[in-house]
Amino acid sequence: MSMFGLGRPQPSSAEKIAAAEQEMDLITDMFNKLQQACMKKCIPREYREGEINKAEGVCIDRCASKFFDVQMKVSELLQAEAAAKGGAAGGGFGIGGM
Amino acid sequence: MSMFGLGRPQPSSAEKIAAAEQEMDLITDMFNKLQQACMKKCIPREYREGEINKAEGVCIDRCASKFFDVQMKVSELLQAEAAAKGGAAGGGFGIGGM
Amino acid sequence: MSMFGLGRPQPSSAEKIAAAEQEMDLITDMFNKLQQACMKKCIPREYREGEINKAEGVCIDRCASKFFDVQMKVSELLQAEAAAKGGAAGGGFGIGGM
Amino acid sequence: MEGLSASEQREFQSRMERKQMKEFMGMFSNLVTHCFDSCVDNFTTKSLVQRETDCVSRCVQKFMAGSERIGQRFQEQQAQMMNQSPTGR
Amino acid sequence: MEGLSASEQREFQSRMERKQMKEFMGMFSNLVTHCFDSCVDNFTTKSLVQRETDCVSRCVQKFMAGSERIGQRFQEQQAQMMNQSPTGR
Amino acid sequence: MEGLSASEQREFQSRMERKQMKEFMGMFSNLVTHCFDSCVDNFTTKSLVQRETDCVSRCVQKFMAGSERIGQRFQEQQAQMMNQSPTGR
Repeated sequence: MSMFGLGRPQPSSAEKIAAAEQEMDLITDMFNKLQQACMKKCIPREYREGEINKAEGVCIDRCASKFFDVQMKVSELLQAEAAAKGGAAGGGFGIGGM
Repeated sequence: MSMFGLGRPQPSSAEKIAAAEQEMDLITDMFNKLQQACMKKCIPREYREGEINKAEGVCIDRCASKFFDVQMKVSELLQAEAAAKGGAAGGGFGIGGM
Repeated sequence: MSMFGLGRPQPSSAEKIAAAEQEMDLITDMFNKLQQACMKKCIPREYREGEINKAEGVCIDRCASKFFDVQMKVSELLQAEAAAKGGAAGGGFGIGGM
Repeated sequence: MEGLSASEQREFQSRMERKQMKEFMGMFSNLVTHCFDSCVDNFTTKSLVQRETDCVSRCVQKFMAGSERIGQRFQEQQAQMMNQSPTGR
Repeated sequence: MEGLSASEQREFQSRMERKQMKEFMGMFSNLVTHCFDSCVDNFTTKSLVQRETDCVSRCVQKFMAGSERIGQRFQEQQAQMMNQSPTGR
Repeated sequence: MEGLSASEQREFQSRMERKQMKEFMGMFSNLVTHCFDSCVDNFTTKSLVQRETDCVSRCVQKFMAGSERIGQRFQEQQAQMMNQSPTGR
């Protein structure tokens, strides 16, 4: 938003803090979603023991890796769509490469 | 919430902005809920093709219409309940007819 | 978060309001979660009648009681874990005994 | 709460009002979603049929009744918890 | 909205922009979660296999198409509701 | 982050602390809900029976262990992503 920074020469303190906060929020949200998704896929809900066994651990590692892949793929597709639609706006999502 | 506006002669800037913001939030929330509900009802999760086919499109249109009906019905029932309970407070929900 | 109050002699107004607000938020959130959980466990989704029948009512009462037990148990376990890890930080969750 | 000055109390109060409105909105949209999801499954018509409308009415009625009952239990628990707590909260 | 002064409008606008960004973020994370949940179920490999990648692409495409269609219906409803309301809202 | 002045950093820090508390609250209530939902299904008694209490303990333990493991993977991904990004973020 406010592409190229035109019209607003300097972001105010409040704006910079809000931007940094939003970046944190996205990261937190993504972590929560990843956790929910992979607990659901990898941990059976019977809770017969409290430890993560080997198979569950491996499942979590791969699940996290695939979740990350999906994140990248979705980001790519949305950026391609934005580029196709908005022209110059491609890449405008740009939060840490997402 | 300050029925009849007594006690607070003029809403402050902050209050007016907060009210406008809240109205936006409700609309956004309702759109998100509608979308989730109708995607769930109308779009099978197998994703064998990327397009919305004719049957899915018709389902979405009717689903959105019925979701809207439910919204109206629930709003009506809550207002009737509030009127029965609180007397004068009936209609106090009053955000854009909801 | 600022254990023992050292370093910050007096919390500011904004901080005190934020703390009181956060306590309210937690209570509201817990109520919502309790409600969702117990409606799901006790109320069948067919809606053949509008009243809560006797069995449903008893189920709700016991469900609320057990939900509360789980809350206490989880709180206990997290505090024990925090105490084991962080030493002095045990009990730092401390919102109304949770 | 006890540690707040009068003006802090006022600010807190006004925030709580906004929050209550927000809570009400959230409850409303959850109720709509839940009753829609439970009662509507037929998309051969554009408007609700009688059976669906009746189901929505009962759903709302039951939700409100359940909500009230759960609210009572919740308040009893809150009161009990405050009495147990060593600091009197 | 009509009752806001120019400076209030500006403040409101700037909040709306932040909110839009937040909305976009929320949509993004829901989309990732939904398509992951729908398309990925095999954890014998560390990276997505072709079948999963293709499923994610179709999932995103279909979500966007569905979202657009639902958005159209929603706007029609909003417009209709404002015309019906006695105060013209 | 790098563009913030010292006082902006302080304000940001204090917000982050509140946010962390909020996050912790959210985690707590999700954990309660999840373990309740997974472990409690019998409403012939008013208090948890031993089997349910044990299940809740294992549920919490497993959730924390899973959470830690997922956290490690997540941090590795974040680090990797920052190295890949052309602007070094």
